[in-house]
Amino acid sequence: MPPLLEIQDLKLEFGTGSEALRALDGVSLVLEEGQTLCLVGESGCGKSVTALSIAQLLPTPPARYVGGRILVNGHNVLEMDKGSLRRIRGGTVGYIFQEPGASLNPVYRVGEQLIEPLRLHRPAAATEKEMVELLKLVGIPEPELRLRDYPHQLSGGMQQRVMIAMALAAQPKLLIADEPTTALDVTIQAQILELLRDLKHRLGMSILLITHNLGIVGDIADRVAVMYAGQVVEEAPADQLLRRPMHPYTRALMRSVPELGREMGRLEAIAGTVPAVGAFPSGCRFHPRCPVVQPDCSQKAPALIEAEPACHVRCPHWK
Amino acid sequence: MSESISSTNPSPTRQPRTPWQLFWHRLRQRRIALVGGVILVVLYGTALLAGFVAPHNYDREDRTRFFHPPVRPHFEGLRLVVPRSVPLEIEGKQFAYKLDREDSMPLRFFVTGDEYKLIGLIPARLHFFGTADANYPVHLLGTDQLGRDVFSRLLYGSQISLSIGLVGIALTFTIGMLVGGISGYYGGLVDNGIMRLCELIMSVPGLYLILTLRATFPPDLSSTRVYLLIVVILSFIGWASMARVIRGMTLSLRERQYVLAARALGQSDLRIIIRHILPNTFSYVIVAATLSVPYYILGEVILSYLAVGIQEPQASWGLMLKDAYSNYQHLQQFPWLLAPGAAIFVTVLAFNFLGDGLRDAADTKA
Amino acid sequence: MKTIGQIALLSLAGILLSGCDKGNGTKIVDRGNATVTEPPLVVPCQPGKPGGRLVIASFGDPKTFNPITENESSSTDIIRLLFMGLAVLDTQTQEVRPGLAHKWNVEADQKTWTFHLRKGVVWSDGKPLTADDVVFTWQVVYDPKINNVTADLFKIDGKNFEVTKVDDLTVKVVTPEPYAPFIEYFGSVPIIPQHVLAPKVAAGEFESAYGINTPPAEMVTCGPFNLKQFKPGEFTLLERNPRFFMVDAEGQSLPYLDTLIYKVVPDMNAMSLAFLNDECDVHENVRPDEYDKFRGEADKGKFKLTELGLGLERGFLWFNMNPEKDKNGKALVSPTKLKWFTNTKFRQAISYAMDRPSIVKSIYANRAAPNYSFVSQANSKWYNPDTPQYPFDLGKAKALLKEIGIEDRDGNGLLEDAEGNVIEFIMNTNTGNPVREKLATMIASDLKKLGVKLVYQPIEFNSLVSKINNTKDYECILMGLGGGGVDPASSMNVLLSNGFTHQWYPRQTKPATEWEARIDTLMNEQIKTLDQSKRKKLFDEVQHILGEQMPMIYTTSPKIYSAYRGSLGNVRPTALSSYRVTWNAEELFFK
Amino acid sequence: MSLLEVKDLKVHFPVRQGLFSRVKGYVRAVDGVSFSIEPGETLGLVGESGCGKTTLGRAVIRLIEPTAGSVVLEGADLRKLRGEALRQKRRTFQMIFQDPVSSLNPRMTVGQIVGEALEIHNLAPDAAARRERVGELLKSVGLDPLHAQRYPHEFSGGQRQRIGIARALAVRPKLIVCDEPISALDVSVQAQIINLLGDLQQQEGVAYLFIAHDLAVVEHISRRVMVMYLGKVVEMGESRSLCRDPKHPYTKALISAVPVVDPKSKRQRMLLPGDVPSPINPPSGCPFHPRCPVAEARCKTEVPELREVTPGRWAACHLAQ
Amino acid sequence: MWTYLFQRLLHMIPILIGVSLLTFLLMSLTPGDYYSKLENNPQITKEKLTQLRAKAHLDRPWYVRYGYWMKDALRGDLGYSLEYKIPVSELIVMRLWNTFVLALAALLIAWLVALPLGIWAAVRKDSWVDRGCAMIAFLGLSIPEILLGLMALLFAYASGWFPVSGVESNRYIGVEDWDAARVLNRLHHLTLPALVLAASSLAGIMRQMRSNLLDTLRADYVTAARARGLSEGWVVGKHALRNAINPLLTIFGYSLAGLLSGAFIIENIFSWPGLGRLTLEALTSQDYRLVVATVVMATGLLMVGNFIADLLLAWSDPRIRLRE
Repeated sequence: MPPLLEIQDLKLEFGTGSEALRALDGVSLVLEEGQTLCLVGESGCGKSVTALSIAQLLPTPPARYVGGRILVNGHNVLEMDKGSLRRIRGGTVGYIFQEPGASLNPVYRVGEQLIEPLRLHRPAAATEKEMVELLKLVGIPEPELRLRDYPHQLSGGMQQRVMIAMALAAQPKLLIADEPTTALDVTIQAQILELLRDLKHRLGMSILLITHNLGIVGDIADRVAVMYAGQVVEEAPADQLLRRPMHPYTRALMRSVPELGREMGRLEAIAGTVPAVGAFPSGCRFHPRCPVVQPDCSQKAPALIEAEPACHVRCPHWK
Repeated sequence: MSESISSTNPSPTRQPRTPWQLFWHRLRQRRIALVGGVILVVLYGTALLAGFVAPHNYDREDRTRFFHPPVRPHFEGLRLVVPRSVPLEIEGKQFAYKLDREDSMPLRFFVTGDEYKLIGLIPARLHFFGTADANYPVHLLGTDQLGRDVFSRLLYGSQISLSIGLVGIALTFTIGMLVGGISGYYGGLVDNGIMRLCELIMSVPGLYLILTLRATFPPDLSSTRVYLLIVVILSFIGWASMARVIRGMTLSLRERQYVLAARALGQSDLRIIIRHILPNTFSYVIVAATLSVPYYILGEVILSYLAVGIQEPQASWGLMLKDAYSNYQHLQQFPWLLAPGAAIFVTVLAFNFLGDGLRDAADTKA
Repeated sequence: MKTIGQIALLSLAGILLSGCDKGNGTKIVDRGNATVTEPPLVVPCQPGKPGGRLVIASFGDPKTFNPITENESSSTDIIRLLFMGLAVLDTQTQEVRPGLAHKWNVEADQKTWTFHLRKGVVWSDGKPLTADDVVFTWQVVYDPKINNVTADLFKIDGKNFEVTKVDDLTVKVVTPEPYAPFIEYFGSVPIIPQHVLAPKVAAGEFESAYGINTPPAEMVTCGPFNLKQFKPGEFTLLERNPRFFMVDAEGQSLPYLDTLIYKVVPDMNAMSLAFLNDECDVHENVRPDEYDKFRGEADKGKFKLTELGLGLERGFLWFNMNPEKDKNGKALVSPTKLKWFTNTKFRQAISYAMDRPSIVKSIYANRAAPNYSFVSQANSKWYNPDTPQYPFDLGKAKALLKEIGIEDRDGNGLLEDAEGNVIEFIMNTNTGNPVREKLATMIASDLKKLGVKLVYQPIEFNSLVSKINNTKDYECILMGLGGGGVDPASSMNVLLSNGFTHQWYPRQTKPATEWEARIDTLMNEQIKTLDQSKRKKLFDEVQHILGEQMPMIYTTSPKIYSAYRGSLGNVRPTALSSYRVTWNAEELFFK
Repeated sequence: MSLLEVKDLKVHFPVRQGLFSRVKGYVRAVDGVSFSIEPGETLGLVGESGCGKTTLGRAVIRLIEPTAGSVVLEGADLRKLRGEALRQKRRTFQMIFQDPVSSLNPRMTVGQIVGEALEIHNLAPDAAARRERVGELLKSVGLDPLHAQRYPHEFSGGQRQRIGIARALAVRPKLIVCDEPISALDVSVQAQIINLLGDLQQQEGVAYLFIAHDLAVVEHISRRVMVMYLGKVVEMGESRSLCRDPKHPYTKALISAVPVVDPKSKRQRMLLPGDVPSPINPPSGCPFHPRCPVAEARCKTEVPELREVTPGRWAACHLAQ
Repeated sequence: MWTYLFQRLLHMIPILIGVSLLTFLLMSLTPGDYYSKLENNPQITKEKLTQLRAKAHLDRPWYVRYGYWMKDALRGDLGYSLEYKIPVSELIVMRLWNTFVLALAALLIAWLVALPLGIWAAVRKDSWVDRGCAMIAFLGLSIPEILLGLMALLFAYASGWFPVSGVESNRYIGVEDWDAARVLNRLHHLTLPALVLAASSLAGIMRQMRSNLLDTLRADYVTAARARGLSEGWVVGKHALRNAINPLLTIFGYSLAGLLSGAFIIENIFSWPGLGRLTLEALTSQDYRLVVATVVMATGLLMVGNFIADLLLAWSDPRIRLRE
């Protein structure tokens, strides 16, 4: 049986010709059923683009898939017709986004929006009762009343819960959460993360969670993929990666973030700036900022190697 | 600070240096906007040199050639020639001319003719083109009811029609930006007062305001004063909406952190408005200005229709057009009288093309 | 705006009502409820077919239906059809015929007139029309509290005519002096119903009576048509007055038309096109420059287009010759310029310098004629063909100017007078009249050739009027005159030196020049003479003096064309009225 | 003497409602906050969005008019200063902003941005001196002096934040209010700025009021921390001890909500129910009581005072000990 | 929300007062007055004129005159027209309907054409459809209305397809009865003027619609809707369009009023008996009560238009509707 999601060597460009900017350059990921995979990286590293690609949500043009495959349940999304694609969207794969306020259409009531995926993917369940159930599932108090609310009448946390409910409406196998808590306060973030963890257990679905916060990874992930400049630089089980990061970038990142209740003295900052899309350095893309850079790093682009069982790293010097 | 020093190189810039350059770069990719721009450069250029480009003066009447049809120059060998036009007296036909390709005369360049003032200053007699024989003038776009060369009047008229928009927006935007900036920046009572005033001016239907305003000015005005008056009247109506938009932008700009920073530094209010707020409305302002010039050009047409615009024998496109549509039969018999309409059309189109391109170029979202 | 030019500034137009022949012993056929009067008024027109609807386009709305207080053309359009006078003028023949009165006579003193009303004439509400109504009408006209333009025409040296009732059907009128155009003028004043309007006069509300908001049922009239409905900005709907008393030779009562509609079409182009598009039946004023189009369509048989010769309209300009000073003691006209303007030769030179043939060709497409005379050639009854002519002649103009010391002294192309002042002046006209603006432009360039700098300055109509009448601080004005009256009496105010509208120097206490004194004498003489040929002789001399002195320099007079549906019968078009086709609306019918 | 002494500071925004825009109530954005900052010290200020921390920061340097209370800086009450005197005084306190994009005027070069302060306060005798000083400043924040001619958009977020810091430093202030200076930056760059701020504090002896929502960062950078909830300070104390042993239930929740990298330390979470209430109608009594896991009856009615629970530790909770 | 709308209504009062005051001021600056044209009339004595002026308060300074006017206006009496000698309000009411019909028709045409075209252009951004629509829009913008009007008139005549004058055919003049044929006849008369009037506003609306829709198509909730598996048509039709329309509603209010006041040229050319023409006549003859009343009227309509726009916006956007 194929994995729930497999991305193979995905290459994606924005624009055409000489102006084309390569945003993803050979991204490969595997997500098994029932797992939580965290995709970690900074702005511009390609993590959101990867997430959106899974259900073909990037407008093409300007986006252009240059190579690779995205297999959902073994079927390549990139070659699907519109109908199958729409069954994937919202059906097999549910999405939640960073800004719950912006992701809900401001002019429709919660109920009006919540019923859409139900009608589409589970017409039999397109009832108010089912909607109430869904809202209950995501921990919204007084769900009957909330169905009649407009999005702006809800708090950010509640909005995100509604988004989750909507994503769950079609009982997807995979929930893709693109920075679901970045716009929320810490206490609310904790609530949402708790909810996701809980839902995963109850519904047995897989989660692809995109974040830049390593703390969240520790909180929720089974596996982690770290992205930098359009590539996956390290991919490993969460415990292993957090305890013993192999890629210099992952290591530096972990050391540069202060942690609560831990005396860190002076932070070990990573020098330089995050490269912009289209301005990725040659060779190893991290080499200009790498604290352990070797002479050959600037020339040869390293491949993703299996350093340890189930642990991949894109650095020949990981040891 | 070891790690800081190594980070000093700005990221390799793919972007041009200034926002303007970025803007220009994006504008250059829009061919239709550039076409508009080039047309406008040509139009304004000829307007500036109207006296030189026009073969005749705007008020020169040819009493033998009323409603003369346009003539088309053609090549005879290597020489550019135009048919010699001879007025005919035919019973029952009022304005008949003999235009024979066989009987032609050379079109000369850089000939001497009517005296004019170049750019309104330097007296000159040199014209870009004309015929050697003053008895057989060349009327590229024909003549009007008084035997005046339509092409020449079109050029002289463009001086008024084209500049009205520029002067108008210069006035509107200066007032609008200052007032809007002050209103938005200070907020509160000042804002309230100014906005009520703007609403008041915007509430009065423009046309009525134009007519009432025009009526309040002394009736016997020289042509230049009438011109200025038109601009002032049109601007008087225009500044309010401009001020409102600028105010709206200022309201958001004043919350920008660099404005807060300037205030934290103790910068004076007026300087904050002028230095930090207004320049950041420029890209909007330039687009809006480009797109609002046509309203002045069309406004002049309406004023002429209402007989409160430029007066004969001066020429403006609106006035010339009024001539054309004051008699539907002339329109049918002498279609070249519609030349100013075509000129307005082209100009407005060019401004819209350019403005649209500017807007797209300024819109970073696109 | 376009009607501005038509509001005849100087017009003292009497209301020209139409009527037909004197009654004689024709056999009367009573058709239905027609009013039969004693004696009947039988119209010698071709007997027509009753029924039909006539649609006429007009620029504006009537502002009132009150025949006494109305003072502008859109109202006259309607009122002329609603009311009727004691006598009627056949506009085409200029013949006065009986109207409400079947006969009248003047006594030997030439001042006492007796009118005999027809018996049996009724108002539209069925009440009889009697001498009381006539007397009431004149009380209203002369009522100092009631503002109307009519009264002054019927005053001689400030004295009113005496109008008294002799019996129910007889009215006596005594004028202070013999009054030449008495019967045309007096007879044409519409008679108003005493039984309706007397209470209004008593209440001081006469001026607002018969306003446009009057319910049509309350409009009691005596003319050929009744008001049916008025919708401002849209139309005025008139319907046949069944009680109207005129009959044709076959005894059919007039008017033939069932309804007559005045439809508002405020745009000149639209008005022409509406006619061409069959939306109106009459286009009374086909402009010379749209003639071609109409000719073409008329030749296809779509309608009839007639040429009526030269019209009464004349364009002219005049110089301000007023030597007075304004309130602040400043001369109205600078003395230097006044010296030029008051010089006959100067004015003659200007007249010579005007290239009228070019004007005729360019502005009127050759459908006009140069004009040099105070009276239009169309007014053949009064026109004096021997008035001096000023054909275009720059040489003559220059020579005349040289005689009075004006020549180009410094060779710059501009003329200077003996003191070295450059000859330049400002000419004002009203804005919004394209023809006049063109005319002004042409005159300016003509004078430029002469070496005279004319600055042309169009100003808004009301301001222009205020300049002419109040401030009087202008130099030269270009105006046009609409139809106006045909009779010299209508020009009294213009020609008498103490006249209000003696534009070049109004309200003179004593004639400023000999020739003006002479005109005063001649005009006063002709108005007190009832002998037509004598009047003509007197008026001929006036025309000659005016032609020589050129206080008003005439430009051109356009030819008149009218178009109307071919199916319209009894059309007797004339240039002598602005109602070229419809002046005899009651006789018109659809074949 | 403290550098900054804030006493009972209140910032209330009127809420206008109804037909005649009558004031129907107030948003108590900052409701009676008192604290002090010593020269060269960093005071951290944490709280969730809407708790009033940004308003407090701005009110302290009078970018917002406080409604009541006093702000005494170096002995001068800022609230009493007007016009020119205030403008002069502004030299002593500066601000660093959150958003590196909007905090720099895109139409001005870096040189102009940094030099503007020098111009306003006449800190450089001539253009050359100004250029030189701008160069120094840029160098001190880790930028190349040659960058003075460039425009903000040519720089990355971290570099822009450095420019913002250089601008603030130009007038040699005694106090800098840092309003979430790193929250908009990439994770890998945040540390650079934190380090830079620390370095500059040591060199220049400047004091910071460091506003952030990230407790870990605040703990790292500041000596003392102040926790705000609904316009009020709920807890204040030495940062390390506060983080290790929070006295106020809200602080406890806040700390427990911070996700921890180490997957081993899966602590017991303390999840707060519900959302932050609206500051227009704050709950009666202790504003935290509706969400408080340990709330008692009196919490609903009695407003807890901020009291010194243990030496150097202040908390506004009836139950804190 | 309702208090907000009521507040908006209250706001109109000072504006209306301001507009009337401004009109009075401007009218007073105009040389001459309604009776100036009678001054040349020898029959009318100075005393009579003085008396007439006194009756119309024209002998008093403008602010006093304004006071009189205001006093009457507050009682709902806008006074008599000097020209027509009937109450100004009657005159206006008679004309208002026609102008309203014309404006509404033009509005409908403009919106019914512009919106689909704008949507089409946005959905097919940068295609030939988009460019074609842009061309049409610019065409509409670039031809002076007057010229377009005259062309339409000539077209009507040349083709014989449309009448050139009035609101209905002559045969209906004076007829009270209404039937389907008469309604059709009116619509027939309405077509050309409404088309011409619509031409210029069409362009703006179309461009606006296009750019609004392009904006909303970039919004997160559109991506989110797509992520739910909704079809593209549904996403555009239900989610993007509904939001893109909001800014247009403000324009709708303005354009309603703009058409009302801007129609006078068309009214003149097509002999359409509307309010604009009345105002123009009043201005020319300086019939000040009529001028003030029409200007105040037009201003009122403008504000009502905006108010309607607010209502529509509130109806369409719950964020506004549900604001306190």
